[in-house]
Amino acid sequence: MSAIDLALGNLLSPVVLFFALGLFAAIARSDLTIPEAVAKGLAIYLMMAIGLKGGVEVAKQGLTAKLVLTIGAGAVLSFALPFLAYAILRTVSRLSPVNAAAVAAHYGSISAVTLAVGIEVLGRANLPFEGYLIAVAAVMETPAILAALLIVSRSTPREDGLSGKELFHEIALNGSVVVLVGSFIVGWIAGPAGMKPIAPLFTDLFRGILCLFLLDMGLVAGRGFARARKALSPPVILFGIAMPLISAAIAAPIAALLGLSPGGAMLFITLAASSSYIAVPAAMRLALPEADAAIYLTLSLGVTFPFNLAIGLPLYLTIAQHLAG
Amino acid sequence: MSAIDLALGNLLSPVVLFFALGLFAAIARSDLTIPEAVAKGLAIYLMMAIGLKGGVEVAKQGLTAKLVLTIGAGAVLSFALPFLAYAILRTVSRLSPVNAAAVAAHYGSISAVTLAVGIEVLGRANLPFEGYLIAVAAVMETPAILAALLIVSRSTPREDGLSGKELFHEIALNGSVVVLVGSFIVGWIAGPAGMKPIAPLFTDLFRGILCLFLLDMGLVAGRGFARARKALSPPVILFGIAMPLISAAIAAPIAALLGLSPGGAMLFITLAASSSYIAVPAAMRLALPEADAAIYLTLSLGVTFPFNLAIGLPLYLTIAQHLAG
Amino acid sequence: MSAIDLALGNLLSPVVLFFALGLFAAIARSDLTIPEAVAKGLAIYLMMAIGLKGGVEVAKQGLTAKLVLTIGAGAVLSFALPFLAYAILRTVSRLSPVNAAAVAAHYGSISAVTLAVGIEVLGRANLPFEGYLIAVAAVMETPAILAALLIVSRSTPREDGLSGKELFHEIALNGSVVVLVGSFIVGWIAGPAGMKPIAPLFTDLFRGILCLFLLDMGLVAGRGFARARKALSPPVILFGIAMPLISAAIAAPIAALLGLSPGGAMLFITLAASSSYIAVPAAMRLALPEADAAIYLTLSLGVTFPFNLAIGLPLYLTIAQHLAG
Amino acid sequence: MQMHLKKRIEIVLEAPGLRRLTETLERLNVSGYTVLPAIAGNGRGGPWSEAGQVSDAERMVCVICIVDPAREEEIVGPIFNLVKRHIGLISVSDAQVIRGERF
Amino acid sequence: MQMHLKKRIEIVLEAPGLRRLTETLERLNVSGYTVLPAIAGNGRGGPWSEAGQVSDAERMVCVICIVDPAREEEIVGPIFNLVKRHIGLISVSDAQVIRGERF
Amino acid sequence: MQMHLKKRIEIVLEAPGLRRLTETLERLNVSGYTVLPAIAGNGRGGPWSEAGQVSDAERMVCVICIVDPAREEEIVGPIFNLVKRHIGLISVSDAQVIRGERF
Ligand SMILES: Nc1ncnc2c1ncn2[C@@H]1O[C@H](COP(=O)(O)O)[C@@H](O)[C@H]1O
Ligand SMILES: Nc1ncnc2c1ncn2[C@@H]1O[C@H](COP(=O)(O)O)[C@@H](O)[C@H]1O
Ligand SMILES: Nc1ncnc2c1ncn2[C@@H]1O[C@H](COP(=O)(O)O)[C@@H](O)[C@H]1O
Ligand code: NA
Ligand code: NA
Ligand code: NA
Repeated sequence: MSAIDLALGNLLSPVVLFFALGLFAAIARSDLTIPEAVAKGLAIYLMMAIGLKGGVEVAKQGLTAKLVLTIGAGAVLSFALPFLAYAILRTVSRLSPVNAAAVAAHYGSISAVTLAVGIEVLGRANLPFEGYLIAVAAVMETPAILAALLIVSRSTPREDGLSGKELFHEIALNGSVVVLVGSFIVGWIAGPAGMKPIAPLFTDLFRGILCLFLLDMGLVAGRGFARARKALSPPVILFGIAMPLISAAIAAPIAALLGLSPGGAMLFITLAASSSYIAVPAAMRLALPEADAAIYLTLSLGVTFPFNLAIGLPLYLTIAQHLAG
Repeated sequence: MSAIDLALGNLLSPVVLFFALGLFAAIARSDLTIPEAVAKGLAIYLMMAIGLKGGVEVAKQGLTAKLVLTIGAGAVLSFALPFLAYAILRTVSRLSPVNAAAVAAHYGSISAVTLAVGIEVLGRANLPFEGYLIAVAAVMETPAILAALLIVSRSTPREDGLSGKELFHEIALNGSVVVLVGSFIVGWIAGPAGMKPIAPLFTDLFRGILCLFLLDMGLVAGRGFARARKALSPPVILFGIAMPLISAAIAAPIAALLGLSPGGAMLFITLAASSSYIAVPAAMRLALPEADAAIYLTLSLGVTFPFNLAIGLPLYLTIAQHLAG
Repeated sequence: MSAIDLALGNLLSPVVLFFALGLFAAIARSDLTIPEAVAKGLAIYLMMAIGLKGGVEVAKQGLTAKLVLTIGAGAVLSFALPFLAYAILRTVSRLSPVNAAAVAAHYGSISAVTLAVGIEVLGRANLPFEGYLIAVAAVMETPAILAALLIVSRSTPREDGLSGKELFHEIALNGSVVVLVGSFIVGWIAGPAGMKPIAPLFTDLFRGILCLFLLDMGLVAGRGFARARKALSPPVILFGIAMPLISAAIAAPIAALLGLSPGGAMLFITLAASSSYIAVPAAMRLALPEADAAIYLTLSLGVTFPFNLAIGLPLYLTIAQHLAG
Repeated sequence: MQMHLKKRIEIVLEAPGLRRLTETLERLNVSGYTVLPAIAGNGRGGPWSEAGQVSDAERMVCVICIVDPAREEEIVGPIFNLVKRHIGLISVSDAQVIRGERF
Repeated sequence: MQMHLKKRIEIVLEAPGLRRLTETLERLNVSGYTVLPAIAGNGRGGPWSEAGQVSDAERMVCVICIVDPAREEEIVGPIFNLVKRHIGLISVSDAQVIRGERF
Repeated sequence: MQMHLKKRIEIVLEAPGLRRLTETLERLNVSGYTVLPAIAGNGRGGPWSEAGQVSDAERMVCVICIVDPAREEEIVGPIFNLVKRHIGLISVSDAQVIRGERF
């Protein structure tokens, strides 16, 4: 497949089209909504399905040094990227230190949904990947949050009575991290044989449910956008498009160094380039409540996510194929 | 299959039996309930599945003059039937003009769930149908609402400050219309190849989820019935059974003229004979808030829907087979 | 399979592992939650799937004397076990009469989820079972509640104005009983042919959805445990482990007398040994509101359910295989 | 705009008892009520949360009921009798409404 | 702690009318509001319950809105005009808040 | 029926801060509270709605807490300190309860 075929096939896949439908409905102010309980249920399903898939792959392939190295590389990236993102934001935009740090945390962390669509893209292209990249994803969720706290603590002294330990507990045991890591372990223990009877739910339905979920994300992104337009200045919006490209440019050579397969390299780049939308926003409300949620949520879900969906993913796949080719 | 076999097979299908179970549970005042969020999620799933199915069929068959004509015929029917329904109601019942107009709107519009069960009946009888009937369904949702407004505006002057444009926006972008039309377009663009990976969710599970949904509809219909008995006089109840038959009698020759296949003709008649239960009630709360919701909801969901389910659908299929035979 | 292989295979099955994950998340105070609406939707799905399965089996095998005898035996057991449980509790623990009676009702009744996992265990072991055991399960739900009321009425006079008839109505038409019995009848009428088109939802997804549901049960059990530790004295906790074994010891010879197959005997023992967690708690809030919900819920869901899951089920299967072997 | 003084009764009650409460209200000819869901709480019975619950046994609802001050006593009494066996809480406050004749 | 007397407006309204209500509130420059879901109720129109409903036609919401007493009249009037065509109920009570300048 | 005057504290707070609030209430030995979900709202931070949200970051809850008037000051102070960093709102009103000794 050429890069353009790939991009077009991606844009015309039901998953992306349903996101567009949601976006349209929200911007046209339709009263279409997906109930919160259903959206949360779908998100838990997606985390379980991704986690299981990764765990089963690791059960097949076994523990290797490459696995440990890749996880380590992911953790370092997640911790380092927010410093870069913060520096860029403070240079090009007028965001306050706290707002800039909160945004930066989202870009160091990862988006499980972008990962899910990435897996779907690989499925369509018939490319396998190293299962432990799911573990890498789980590990990359939180270091970015710590980095943001570190950044802020250097500029603003903390005043509330909350101990760092308590905060760390709230962040590390965030529900989405627990489900992802937990399902990964379940998949690892159960292995391919244990996975078989539950595959009709967690494998066969995966892409269909992704459509439903992306319809919802389109709705939420569209609504957020309508509302936060004022909060987002052009430099900030530009950042939401440039930052994933910068992260991808940093992650690509690392993926090559690690010797990942094309599929694995594509997911590694995708993780670096994606920005959180479930775990980090909730953590920021606790850790940096002064930061403006409208800014980071809209930027992450309304700018970077659609960019990755439409342009990023096929691009990262093309890069990964060149790296490994 | 003889007509009686057909009717019996229909009555004993799990879909109808689960509706009966819900009806029984509600009338017996069981505390069984399906959470609102789940019911709404199931409804969105059904709209997506129907829309995708129709779009994929059109992708297979291409745009034809018959398609355009059938859509046009559907729109005209949806706009004309409320005038007839209104005249009948005002003659035989004591409903006020506003209540009669609100009821009439429901009978010009369509029921996506009746359509879904109709598709299921065709599936059981192994009959194909023209995919664009889904588009016809989408187009038939709203003209009936405009007809009802026209009817009322002739008798009662509007007094609130709402512009017609604002109202039209609220009605045309009703969530169920957006999902149905949107999924139709997604199915059309994605085509059979794009549909394949999401078929396990949207095709294979369709009938099972219909069972769950009809259990819920039985519960809601039964509860409404217990409560609105007083509101429904015998002539009104009779109208709820006669009107679908009248609409079917009008739609059948049109279907023959259009040259639809037996399956397509059956769905066209079903659309005419079905009455709305999701889109129109919500629109009536906005457009004619003075009308009594207990009357139109119970009539549509508690009288006409079960009638169509048990007797109407096999009848319409028999008619359609004779028309085309 | 040896008994130990069986136990290990059970412990490492995804169903049990997800329960453990939920338990861990709750005890570690993660904010992971499954929305109430989703949990209730999953529970209704499970009841429908179990009921349909049972009904279809009976449709295949027809009505037999053994069926009637087994249902009768189940009803008697459900009514008798609470008296035994009450006597034990009053002897070994310091629970008040009302609390002891409320707990006792749970142990006479059955747990549909334990039954579902039991069916899953049989599926993994490729063992068939008599479909009417689902009907036995439905019949065993309520006699235990009546027994508890009888026990209490002997010690405490009722003072509220509620008629026994009203109470009986609320209990007998409990939603979970209605769905289970209703789906059983639907399955029976529809038969294997009617089941086929809905099997992708109700058969293929069964085990996967059980995983989701058990994740939720682990969360709820873990939270209850954290909270009700104080309410549960060591003798009460011990009762939660001993009582299922006692019930199993009573049920096993009855299963042998009835001439049930190994699979059927295993489920019969499981029903006796399981304790209610959906129907009876709600009934107790109505019938014995003075009883402390924290005690009976935590004991049933936090002690007996995990015990049955991890140790009970493989044990009951081993017993059943020896009985029939 | 002419406002009328009424009493706003707020009842927090465990969900399984709701039907009995609403039947009591109807028997008392109370003109209307509204039920709000509660998602978590704490009391002498310890904390609870609806999250993931399948049974309604531990869930609470919050019933709001606006009544005429003249009828307060006659309504609160029977409600209290019903609620006292269940887990629950009744509070009463003042509220002004517009269409006073309705209550 | 210095508290300021405000008015707490509570509106029970059928869900399809919510958007019109919030647009009215925004037009009136009301500083904020909170919407709570209602799950069941009863009134002259008979009992209703959200259970299993797919359409919002019969659902209610409860909107809470804390406003300055000086603005009560000017806000309650337009809300009443809107609500009176819909199914709904408005009640007003006193409440104390801390950051009084916000309302 | 003997009624006792209490204070009804109503706190609208963003959902991620709920655990901290309830821990504060428990530390203050508040006898009980009830949490209601909010589904939409508007404030200085702009409008929000729970519809379709996966993250709790923008959701609100409404906590109701009935306390003895004597303890009002001592309870509202710490709550305010906690809420002021978060998005939130505290209001206090009078309410009568029956079993007064419980609060
Ligand atoms: N002081 C209070 N303020 C608000 N809600 C309360 C209060 N006390 C109890 N509740 C609610 O009533 C329920 C039952 O209380 P209790 O009977 O004390 O366990 C609690 O779980 C809370 O939801
Ligand atoms: N007295 C009342 N107290 C509380 N809520 C009420 C009252 N009257 C009506 N409602 C609510 O307002 C809705 C519409 O009332 P109505 O217009 O009288 O049918 C009802 O379904 C209730 O949810
Ligand atoms: N005046 C008000 N009345 C009722 N609720 C309010 C009011 N102001 C704010 N809120 C609620 O508190 C949330 C946060 O307010 P704010 O901090 O002003 O953005 C809003 O989204 C509303 O849900
Ligand atoms: Na990233
Ligand atoms: Na029609
Ligand atoms: Na039992």
